[in-house]
Amino acid sequence: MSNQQLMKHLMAPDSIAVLGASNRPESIGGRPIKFLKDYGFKGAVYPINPKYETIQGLPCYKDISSIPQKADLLIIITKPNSILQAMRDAKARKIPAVMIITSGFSESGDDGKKLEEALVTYARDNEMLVMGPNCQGFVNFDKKVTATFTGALSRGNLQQGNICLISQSGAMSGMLYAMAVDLGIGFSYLISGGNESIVTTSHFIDYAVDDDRTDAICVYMEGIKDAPLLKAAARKAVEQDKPIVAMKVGKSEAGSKAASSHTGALASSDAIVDSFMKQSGILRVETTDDLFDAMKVFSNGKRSDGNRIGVVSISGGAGVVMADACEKYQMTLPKLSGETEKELSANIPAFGSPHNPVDLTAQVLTAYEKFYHCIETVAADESVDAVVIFIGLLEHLKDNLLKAIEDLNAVTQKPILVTWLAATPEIKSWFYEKKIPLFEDSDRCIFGASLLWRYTALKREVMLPIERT
Amino acid sequence: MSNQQLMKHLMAPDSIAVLGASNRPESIGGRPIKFLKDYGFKGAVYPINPKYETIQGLPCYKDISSIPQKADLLIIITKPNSILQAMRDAKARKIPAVMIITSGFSESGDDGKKLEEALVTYARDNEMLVMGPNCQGFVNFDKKVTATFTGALSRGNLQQGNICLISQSGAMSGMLYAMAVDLGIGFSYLISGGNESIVTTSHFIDYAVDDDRTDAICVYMEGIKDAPLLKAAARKAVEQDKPIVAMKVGKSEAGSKAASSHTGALASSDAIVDSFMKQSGILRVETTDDLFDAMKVFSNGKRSDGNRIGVVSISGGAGVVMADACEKYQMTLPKLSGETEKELSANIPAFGSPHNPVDLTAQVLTAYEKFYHCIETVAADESVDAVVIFIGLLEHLKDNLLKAIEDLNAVTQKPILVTWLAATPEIKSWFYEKKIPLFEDSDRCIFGASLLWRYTALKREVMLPIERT
Amino acid sequence: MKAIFQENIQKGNVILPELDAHKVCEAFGIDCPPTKLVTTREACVEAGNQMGYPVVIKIFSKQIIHKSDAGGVIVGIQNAEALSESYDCMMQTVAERCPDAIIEGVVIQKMMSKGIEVVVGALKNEQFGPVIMFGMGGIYIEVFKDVAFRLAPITVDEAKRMIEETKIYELLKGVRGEKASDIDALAAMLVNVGKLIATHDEIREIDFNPIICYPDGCVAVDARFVLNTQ
Amino acid sequence: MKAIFQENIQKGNVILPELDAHKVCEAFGIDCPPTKLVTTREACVEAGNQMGYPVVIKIFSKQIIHKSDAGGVIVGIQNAEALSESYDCMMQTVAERCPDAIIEGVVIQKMMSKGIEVVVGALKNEQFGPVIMFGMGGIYIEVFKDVAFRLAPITVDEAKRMIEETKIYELLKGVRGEKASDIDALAAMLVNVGKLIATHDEIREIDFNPIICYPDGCVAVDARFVLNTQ
Ligand SMILES: CC(C)(COP(=O)(O)OP(=O)(O)OC[C@H]1O[C@@H](n2cnc3c(N)ncnc32)[C@H](O)[C@@H]1OP(=O)(O)O)[C@@H](O)C(=O)NCCC(=O)NCCS
Ligand SMILES: CC(C)(COP(=O)(O)OP(=O)(O)OC[C@H]1O[C@@H](n2cnc3c(N)ncnc32)[C@H](O)[C@@H]1OP(=O)(O)O)[C@@H](O)C(=O)NCCC(=O)NCCS
Ligand SMILES: [Ca+2]
Ligand SMILES: [Ca+2]
Repeated sequence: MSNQQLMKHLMAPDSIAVLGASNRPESIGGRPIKFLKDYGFKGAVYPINPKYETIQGLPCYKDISSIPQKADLLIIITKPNSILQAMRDAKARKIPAVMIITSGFSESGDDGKKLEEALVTYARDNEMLVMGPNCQGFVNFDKKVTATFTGALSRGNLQQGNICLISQSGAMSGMLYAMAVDLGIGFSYLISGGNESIVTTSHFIDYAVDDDRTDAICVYMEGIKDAPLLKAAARKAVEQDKPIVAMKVGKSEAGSKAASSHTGALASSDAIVDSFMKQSGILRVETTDDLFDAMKVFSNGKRSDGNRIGVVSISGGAGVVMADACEKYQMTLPKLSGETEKELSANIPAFGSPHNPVDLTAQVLTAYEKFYHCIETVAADESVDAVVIFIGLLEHLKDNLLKAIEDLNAVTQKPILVTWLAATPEIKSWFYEKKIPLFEDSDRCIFGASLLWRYTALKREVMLPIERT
Repeated sequence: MSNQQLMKHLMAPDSIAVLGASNRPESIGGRPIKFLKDYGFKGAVYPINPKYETIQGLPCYKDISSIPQKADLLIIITKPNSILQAMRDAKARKIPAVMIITSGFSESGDDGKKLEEALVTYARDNEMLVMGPNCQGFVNFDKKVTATFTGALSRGNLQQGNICLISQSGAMSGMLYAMAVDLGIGFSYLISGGNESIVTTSHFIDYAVDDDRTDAICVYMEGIKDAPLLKAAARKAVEQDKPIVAMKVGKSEAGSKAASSHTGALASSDAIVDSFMKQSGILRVETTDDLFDAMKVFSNGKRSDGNRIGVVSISGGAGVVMADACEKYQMTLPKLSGETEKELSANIPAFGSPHNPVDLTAQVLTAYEKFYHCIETVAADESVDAVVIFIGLLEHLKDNLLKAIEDLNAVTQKPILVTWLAATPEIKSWFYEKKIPLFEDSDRCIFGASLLWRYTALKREVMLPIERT
Repeated sequence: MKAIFQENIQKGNVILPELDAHKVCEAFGIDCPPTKLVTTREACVEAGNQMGYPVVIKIFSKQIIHKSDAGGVIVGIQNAEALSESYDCMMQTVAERCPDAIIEGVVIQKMMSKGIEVVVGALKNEQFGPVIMFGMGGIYIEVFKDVAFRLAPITVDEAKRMIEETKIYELLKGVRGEKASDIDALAAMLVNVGKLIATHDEIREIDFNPIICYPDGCVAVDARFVLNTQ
Repeated sequence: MKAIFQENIQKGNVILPELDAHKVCEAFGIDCPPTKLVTTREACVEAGNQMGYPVVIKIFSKQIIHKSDAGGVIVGIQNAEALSESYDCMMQTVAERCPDAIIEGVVIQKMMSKGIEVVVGALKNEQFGPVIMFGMGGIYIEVFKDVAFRLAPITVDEAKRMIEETKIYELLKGVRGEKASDIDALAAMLVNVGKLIATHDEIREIDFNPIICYPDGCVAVDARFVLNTQ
């Protein structure tokens, strides 16, 4: 069986058994059952717990051997010392994939480490796929597989989309998901693999690259366990034009003190991971805000061909801020062509400006045609790789403005990014739905545009034929 | 009359005349009247317009000489060529302060420049205070003086508080205000002075420093018109411990090309403004997000004595992110004292950590007493200057958590900053109300803490006795 | 002091000549390498013996712009004997190559040993008045922009903060067990340059590039004053 | 190639001796200053004439650790005559100061002129394997951390991107009308260092500090190989 097929048992199971399932829907053992029911998982769910006849309305089984049919995935939520026996029972029942939520393994002292080693040995010997232990679990949004106990799902929404979010920190995974949901981002998978004793983040990334519903992969990364596999997966991602964006934490960790050379003293492990990412085609970002911005721009399939931004603004003041941000993020505000400026001049009052950053003045915004014509003219200029539109307040003009932005987005290949200061919830929802990246700070908007360009540049570098060596 | 008393006519008028008032409440001439009525300005309002008998229900006057009583402030919203006559009429009517919204002056060509010069000469000769021209106006939140046409006030809220927000860009002023309102920030004044032909941003800052309702002054700055006055006002602000925070744009503007020395080539005007701010005790920030963070931390009167942060987190993962952020913003995570660590150890499960950043584990959060005891222990440690609490999701535990945070905030002098990822609207509102700074990104939270410390450091530097020269 | 500037402005000099610049520095407590104008071989050797070796000698003549091409610069002179020979040799070569030049003498200057190079500058800004700059030395400054500015005059505390604001400060503190540079002396120099620019309308810009910092003092090797000539 | 490393590891050498380091560099297309071990005055002068002046000579003896103290280093030798004298002088001084040392010869090396100094390094990382580094030279590197890393081996394109990632690149491109450095040569050197570290388990770390960059090539003035001796 190929890795991808094997991984399907884990990541897209048709039937799920839950060992240590609980009748209390708010407990760790109760939540996966609750979520599977609430969000409408279509396959079979087999709660296993000797204490109950039924669990949350489902028939409950006293042990793994008693479940009526083969399960693709066994979720384990019982004490650490019960795990090995559970693995044996799973093996006997021909369950190919196991996910262990339980903590108390290599993350907690020597005994735990031994237990994890025994677990790994057993799984390797018996060719069983193991996710965890000590993991938060995952969600497959299309199949409504909610194999997780994250509190983020208690909020009552499963926001489907094209981003696969992987977090090496269990706690962060739910929080990032919940925040992204508020920003209108939708997901294909939400994954947190815990100790990664067998299945690592590299495996998840590799799986997501091949997943049809995933268009971009965002990772909260603490460390890399399987560099060669990750490198191969990243290469494949580049070829398929699926951005992998990693927020790698631990920048501040000191380099090796025992270095016997200059180079050694400067080569912190973070610097080396950084090079690895660069050479693999993984886009690195620094903060959670950065990661959300990446989700925004890569939810939309458009790509940028260069770093030249055409800014169209409703206010002259915003132009300076944009220029500052461009310098900060190594983007440029190119001079527009003579024809473009002429065309704009004909449509903008004298106290506006037809030079990039273009100042339309509030006057131009009252009519759809004029506004559309101006932004379309800038987007059509050959010296522009991406268009940034700056608006603030003006909710009373939103019908015109939104229609023009939507129409332009449909006719141009170039990315359109919008900064709308103090946008109302209604305006925000509109942008979320249309997958047009919306920002509430011009600095962040230019940063978002810079991610698009950095990705294109990175992709080109990684794709360069090897012969040039 | 002192400058401050004069400024009171402008900034805290008891009666307001509006020349060019309009019956259309959504027009530039109609909005100030509408806002004054809607938000409940207690003083007299005199709309002036020969076209109407009444305006928006108020008796309307045909010219300035006809208003029944002396007005403190005349707002002018009529064509540029009518301004000089209006000034003469105002003078005749003994109106001490005039605010001119009209554009078409020095910002737009030579004719406008001449008009503005004539205006300034007349005002100077006749000792009249002029705000504008080409200005958005201002709001005095306590007196409900809404001398502005900003669309931000059309949203139906006047959020009073202790921040004076001044924006040299008219458009930005309303947008910043509206965004800050959504972040729970309240204001004493919102000011945008347009061309600053007579009353400059320096005057407004000077006025706000002396204003009892203002605890911090935040400025969106494009350039400085009256450096000596600003320097003096800033000095006074430092002495009164009122932070002035400026987002000065134009960082990317190139230095003078014609420089005949090395120094000249490197000394961009931005670099020089930067030194001016440093030496005056004005805290400079870069982005609008930075400015909002400043409003958050300075709405709360607490000050930081140093750069050492004690972090208490519900998750180990967040600690690394905090460490990264501390390095970025020149803050530190000090080692806690032996007693503190011992006390924490006694209250935290073994898989947590009593070392800074402290990892409480989710377990500790379920009981008010335990959680309170832990955060109180960290806050009491002498090596800690500010406490950062990291939480995510967990809205079901909010009653315990919020009560503990509130209680700690009441007993400690040290600033408490909270990062709560994916906080619900209800939780956010709670923090807004308590004026405890809340962040949705740990990086921003550490940045907020760094602002507190940078302000203290700046203050100390500016206050140093001059004798040490 | 004023006289030096006025005189040069009257002569139409945009740049203050080296010896005048040294006089200004001396009056403001800014150390320069020991420098002397001599007119005889004997005086030259005596000056060399007094300031200590190695020394540099440079021809002093208004007519000679490109001193090196004329054979008018000799560096790295290690002792009195070599100095004496170098003096004669220079006089001869210069006379051959520039027979029409009026030789006013020879400038002898102590060669400074290695240290950490920094830059101190000053100028007048239209809006804010006198400004001083501190930064890393050498060709790197334009790339790394490791500089700090302040409006002048400044206090010693402010000067120290200026220095601390730069990355070169790490080096001045001494890395890898090297001795720290004399930061007090450097701060004092910044204070003095601040006074100088703040009290003299005649000066438009100042570049001290480089200043060499040692554990016991710092020396302005090249002092360039741009005058307000209009 | 392997033999050089094996031999030194057997001898327990942690650092590869200079002449061996030069051999390794030569084999991998990394330019070092012309260097030769000579045992007679005549051979020394011949070598000097061949490589061109100025040159440096250094005593070559296992027993002499502190060469300078023993009078075993003379720099800045400008011509054949001075070289001949210096050779004799060194032999005499060293013999006086270290009478028991076995003198195996004298290493003569061309003195490199000024250029832009950069650093190239390499090491083995436990997790990722061979890694190379490029950065600015001199004492500044530790303060400015102006460095770029890559996992080795790398292509020429990657090497150029590494260089472009640093700020020192601005200087290499030439500022203020100065000639650009030979970035092709520098990139080729990075590629070669990458090959070297990637194909030799015997090497633990490499420091080329500094490498001097010229408009026509770049030269590794100091090549330090740390060996895997365990
Ligand atoms: C796995 C874990 C949740 C179990 O905790 P617990 O509630 O103390 O353990 P219990 O023994 O009560 O077992 C839980 C449930 O499984 C049932 N159970 C216990 N042993 C069982 C067995 N052998 N077969 C079936 N069910 C079993 C229990 O009856 C209980 O159900 P209930 O809550 O309805 O009574 C806990 O050990 C743990 O690891 N917690 C941390 C999880 C975590 O944070 N993971 C990493 C996230 S990033
Ligand atoms: C001031 C300004 C708004 C006037 O614009 P306008 O509407 O074209 O001018 P109008 O001549 O119609 O005058 C406006 C109102 O004043 C009235 N008016 C005109 N002249 C008047 C006079 N001498 N006395 C009293 N009222 C007068 C008009 O009747 C009109 O009222 P209405 O709208 O109810 O009919 C316009 O010139 C302007 O400057 N706009 C830009 C403002 C701006 O952006 N400021 C800077 C913000 S940062
Ligand atoms: Ca797809
Ligand atoms: Ca107050």
